[in-house]
Amino acid sequence: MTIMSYLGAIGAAQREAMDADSRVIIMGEDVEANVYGTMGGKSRSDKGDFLQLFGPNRIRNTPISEEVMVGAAAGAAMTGLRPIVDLSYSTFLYMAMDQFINQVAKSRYMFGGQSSMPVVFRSAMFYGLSTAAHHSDRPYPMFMNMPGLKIMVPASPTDAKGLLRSAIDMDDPVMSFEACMLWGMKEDVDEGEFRIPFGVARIVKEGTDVTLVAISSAVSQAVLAAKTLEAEGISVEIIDPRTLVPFDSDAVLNSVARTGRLVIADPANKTCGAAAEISAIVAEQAFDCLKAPIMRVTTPDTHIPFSPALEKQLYPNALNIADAVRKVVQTKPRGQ
Amino acid sequence: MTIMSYLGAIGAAQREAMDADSRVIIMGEDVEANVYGTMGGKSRSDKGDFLQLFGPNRIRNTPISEEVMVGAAAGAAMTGLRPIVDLSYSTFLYMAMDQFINQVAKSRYMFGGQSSMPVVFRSAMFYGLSTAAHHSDRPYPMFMNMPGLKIMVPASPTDAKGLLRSAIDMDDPVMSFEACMLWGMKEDVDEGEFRIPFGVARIVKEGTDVTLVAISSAVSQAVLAAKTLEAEGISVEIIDPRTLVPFDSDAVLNSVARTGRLVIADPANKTCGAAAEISAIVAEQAFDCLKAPIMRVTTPDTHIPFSPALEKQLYPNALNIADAVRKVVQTKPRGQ
Amino acid sequence: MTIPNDFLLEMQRRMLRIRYFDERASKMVKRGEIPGTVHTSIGQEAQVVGAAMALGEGDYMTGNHRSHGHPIGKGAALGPLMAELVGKAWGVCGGKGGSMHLADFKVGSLGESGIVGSSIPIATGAALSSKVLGNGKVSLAFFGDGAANQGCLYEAMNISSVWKLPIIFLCENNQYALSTPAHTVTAGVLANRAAGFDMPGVRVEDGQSVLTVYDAVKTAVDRARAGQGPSFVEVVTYRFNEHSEGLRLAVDYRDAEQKAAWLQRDPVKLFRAHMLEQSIADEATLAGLEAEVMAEVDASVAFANESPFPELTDAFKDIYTEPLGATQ
Amino acid sequence: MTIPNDFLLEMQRRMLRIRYFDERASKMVKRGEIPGTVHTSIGQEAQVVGAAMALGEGDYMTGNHRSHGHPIGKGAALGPLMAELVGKAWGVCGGKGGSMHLADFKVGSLGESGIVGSSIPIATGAALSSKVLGNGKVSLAFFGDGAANQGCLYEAMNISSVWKLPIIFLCENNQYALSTPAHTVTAGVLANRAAGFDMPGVRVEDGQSVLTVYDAVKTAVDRARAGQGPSFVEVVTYRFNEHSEGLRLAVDYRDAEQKAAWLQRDPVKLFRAHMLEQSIADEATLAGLEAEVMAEVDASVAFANESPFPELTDAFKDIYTEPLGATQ
Ligand SMILES: Cc1ncc(C[n+]2csc(CCOP(=O)(O)OP(=O)(O)O)c2C)c(N)n1
Ligand SMILES: Cc1ncc(C[n+]2csc(CCOP(=O)(O)OP(=O)(O)O)c2C)c(N)n1
Ligand SMILES: [Mg+2]
Ligand SMILES: [Mg+2]
Repeated sequence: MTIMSYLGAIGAAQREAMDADSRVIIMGEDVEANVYGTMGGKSRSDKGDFLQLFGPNRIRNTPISEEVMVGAAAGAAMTGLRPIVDLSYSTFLYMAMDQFINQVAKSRYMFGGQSSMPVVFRSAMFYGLSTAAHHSDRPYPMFMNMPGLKIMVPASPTDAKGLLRSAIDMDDPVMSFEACMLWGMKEDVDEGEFRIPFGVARIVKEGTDVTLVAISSAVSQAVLAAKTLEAEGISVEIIDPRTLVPFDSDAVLNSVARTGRLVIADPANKTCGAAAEISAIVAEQAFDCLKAPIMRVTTPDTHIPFSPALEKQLYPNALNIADAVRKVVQTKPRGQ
Repeated sequence: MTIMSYLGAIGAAQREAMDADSRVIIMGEDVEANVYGTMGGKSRSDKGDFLQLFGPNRIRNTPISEEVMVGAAAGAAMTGLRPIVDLSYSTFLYMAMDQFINQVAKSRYMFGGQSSMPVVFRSAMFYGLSTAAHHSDRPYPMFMNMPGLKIMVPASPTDAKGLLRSAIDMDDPVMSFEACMLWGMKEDVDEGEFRIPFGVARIVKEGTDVTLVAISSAVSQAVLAAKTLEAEGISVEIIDPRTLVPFDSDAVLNSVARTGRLVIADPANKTCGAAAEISAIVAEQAFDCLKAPIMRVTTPDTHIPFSPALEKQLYPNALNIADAVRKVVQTKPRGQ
Repeated sequence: MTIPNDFLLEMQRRMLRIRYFDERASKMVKRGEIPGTVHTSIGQEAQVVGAAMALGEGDYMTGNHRSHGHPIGKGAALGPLMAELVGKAWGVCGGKGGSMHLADFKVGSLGESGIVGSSIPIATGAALSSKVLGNGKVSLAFFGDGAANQGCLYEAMNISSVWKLPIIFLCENNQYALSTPAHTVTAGVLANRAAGFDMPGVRVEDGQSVLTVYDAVKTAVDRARAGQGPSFVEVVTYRFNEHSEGLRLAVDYRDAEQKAAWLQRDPVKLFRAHMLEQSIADEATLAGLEAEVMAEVDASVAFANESPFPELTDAFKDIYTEPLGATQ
Repeated sequence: MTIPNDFLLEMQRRMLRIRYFDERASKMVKRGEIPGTVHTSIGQEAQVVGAAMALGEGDYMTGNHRSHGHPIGKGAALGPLMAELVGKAWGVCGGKGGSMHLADFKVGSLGESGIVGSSIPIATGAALSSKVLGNGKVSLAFFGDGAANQGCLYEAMNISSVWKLPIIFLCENNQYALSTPAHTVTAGVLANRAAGFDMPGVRVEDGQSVLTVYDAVKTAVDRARAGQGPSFVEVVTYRFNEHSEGLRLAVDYRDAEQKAAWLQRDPVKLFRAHMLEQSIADEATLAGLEAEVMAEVDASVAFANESPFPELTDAFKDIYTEPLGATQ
């Protein structure tokens, strides 16, 4: 065990995988200079510079050409490589949307299983940092709407390392949405090889009154909210799905079966977001257990404004999460 | 009043708007030859050829360059034109995703309201016609997840004409998703100018037992299902939202307040689809009225296969809609 | 370069396969035996085969909606292709792809694309893996004059040139994109765009001559295999049929005279005449070849008819390599 | 062409505005007075002003993340720009855009873009409306050497050439895209790519001379206004600061000697010397100009400080032109 930051854990998982399998390569803009610090910690020397460790054949600076970058990674994955593509900011993914949807997600299916697509697309969600509407999107719900992609949203250094390693070993395309807000988060992480399976949620905290599903940066906020609520005598069970595709619906359904109440904290936009899907699954499959409305705490349907005066109110935080939980606890179950 | 097809109504609305305002132009691939029949009926002569009526300055064949086509329409809309962009198939929209999201949807907001964006993006959803995964998507949920865009999904010739005319007159960007399956659908339509407001649902049929929200091609299927169900003594209220952004949640909430049951029929993919959002709205705001689980009838999370043997089972149809309604009616309300 | 006769005969065989296969497919569409539509390569056989046969067995290839010719040109078996067109389980993609999305990985066909331009980055990636793995394989992207205005082509040309990837950008300039004449939406000469991306750009004016096309593409393939990087080859040709079978447009967007002139230059007939002239093959051999291929096409239809339809549950397979777990 | 002295002085004024504004912004970022970061145009003032002033008042312009210089060069008032950088209500975008998304429609600035390459189609559309409406306005797209590898540029160049749109593609080649040297990711010479799209392509080697840039761009603007269509102008220049203020990279990706040489060629100093030499202005005039501009920048900061922050509810305004109705 060693103290690792979220960012360091991402670097460690990539280094581990590149050591283990020479077919793994990294491509992206400015990866040689490790501008975003995702390849061996913030400094080049720290834990070894990937360019020096693995050479220019496997660490490739690309032109600013997201569309061909994504498509080329897919074509390479279909022909023997296992690329990791660093797309830096999640808001840049749209530039390659056709390749993600029409090639990466669909090829294996359209070709009747002739191809597999072992490729990982990493990007960071830079919300909450005054970068405004062109750098702050949290677009994973759009990709959830398209089958063929697997989606991870790690909320801790341990999950970041374990999920990313699983992703790189996987034969299906994975999109990793990393929350920039969490880059500095530190915890004890196993330095050795370990993998966290996709589709298995993490019960962050057990509780009896309300099930609180929290995604990405909302997890730590949910934990803070739960502390406040405990003091008020409200026992919250916090579930971090860790991957959205596959999604561990059983974990949520089982929890709701016990608590009868559900709040979902999701940093994505509200309409057709991940929270909407989780709400719909429960309303469909666990209706009889529900004692209260299902509440969503999300980013409202707005773009991200530059001014910190405007931005900070927008995301799920300990306060608005706690308020939502109080609401569902106060509602009397029907028939009482 | 005159008999008009869905396709003819689309043509009529465009002709009407081009007659009314010289700033309205049409651009797209093969629009001069009216390949998709959306400009004056299936034949060039029928109701007048747009190229002959409006000339090459206003009817513009573009290269196959969706990204610049969409961005150029946005730039033109910001500087005095009111473009209609014909993108033919909805599955091609991804090619221009960056322009849709980062420019069309965000510009007005980022620039503090300095610009308005009077532009309409038309595309047809060709599902159910054996065109396979590269031509059959129903991607409106992805766009619902991004504020700044308005979204219309007409299910009848009358709505197609009235909504499209409103869209062209509107100062915000509108995406029109037209169901190819409905192109041939005919009904009496007012030949004169009329506009149908966005955000106002259509009560297709009143009923007392179940609220059935149906979208696009699912509307006519819902009507068929309702007939069968009436015979079984189940009274279904059918609501066609007509626009998804803005969405007439009041119409749905009021109906559910009376029926206590909700089924949503949506041709989009299931996960994070429009049905998920509608379910979440009701589970959040009308929970106390609900007597049964909220059921979604959608296209399952799969790509669209070519073989008719595989494809026909996938979409909401009279049978699977009726089954879902029966399920929610059979569920006993809690406490009985 | 001197090409052995059996190779020349194989060229004619593959052109005939495309011709007969597409003629049959066209009939079947009109009879409703093939769902949806098909885009034939009739008239473009020389351009397709000249390029495909300049590649080695193990080399990679991607294509577009005008899709049957590419895998056939690369040597794919006809039965599974025809079964795919009718949506049967024995189809090369199990009936899930259909006419626009054929792929036959056995012959290096990584997939046709219904999205114009979208398969160009895929071919680029295949070239990247050849480069990284050093396995000497070359990649070729077939696309049309219409696709040549998609931005991803230029991103692909730039990155291929910078990384010296073994790839050929093969532009099938049949002078129209659906109803749109290329010159009305295309600035300048496509082949001339290559220079700006620091790669050779060749324009083959006589795309109806399989040997001319072969020579131009072979030069590019040799260059790529030698590690000298990408090339752009534009081949001028003409499609004899409508954009897609069954499509009827109110306007005649193609000049009648020009059309008549091009129909005279039937690549299959031209090469047949050439082989007789050069006594590469005699009448009997060629007639025999034609009969053989016709029989092959008949057999492919029989194979397609024999095939069962896929199971309903097949619609939910091959989305991922493993069951999706928790979400299922 | 002979340019009147007051126009030359205005050029220097705008270069000074950019220089002083960006120097101040840099300080303010480091002091935490500006949230996030900024990308300065320090060292590129000649390239920005030479291009922007070749445009007329009513002409259109789009830009990128290196964003302050463009509207300043086009004549925007500094106060609302500075207020925007600090996220205040009096900001030119009401505090919603910030440094990377400045826009000042009053001077034809249709918006900078944080997405590299993404504003090029917007400028193309502005040129399209000029063409359709026949209002004689010209459009110019500023973008970097890095953006020049985005596919949408080539889609835009092609359609502009085919439609003869009045647009200038202005490539600010400062030789690096963040940490990436242009020559390592760019095939050939950017200006040479124009020929393939049937438009003039000019490479201005001395991007530090405001007059040289002005002449090249003016020629393109005149051509566009005369209805002869688009041009591509590549200007070679150098950014004096790091990619963005506060960014610290472990590697020094820029050659020290080359850097030292470029720092010698300060466009503001060069043009000052030129004006003295040519006795276009005397020392007093120039000193006075510098003092004036410095005062303007001070005033812009005062204006920004004075401005209130936006209301919380402003976050939900300007998404649409009207309340969203049913969904609200
Ligand atoms: C991205 C995209 N845009 C538009 C279409 C519709 N479409 C299909 S084929 C075609 C014409 C293609 O022309 P070209 O590339 O020259 O190929 P050809 O059909 O001439 O062989 C068009 C516009 C599409 N399939 N994909
Ligand atoms: C689509 C997209 N990809 C990547 C980035 C990240 N990024 C911001 S600026 C930049 C470098 C841009 O280089 P260039 O176009 O030469 O402009 P310069 O900064 O040199 O002025 C990059 C890669 C982005 N903002 N948008
Ligand atoms: Mg063509
Ligand atoms: Mg640069």
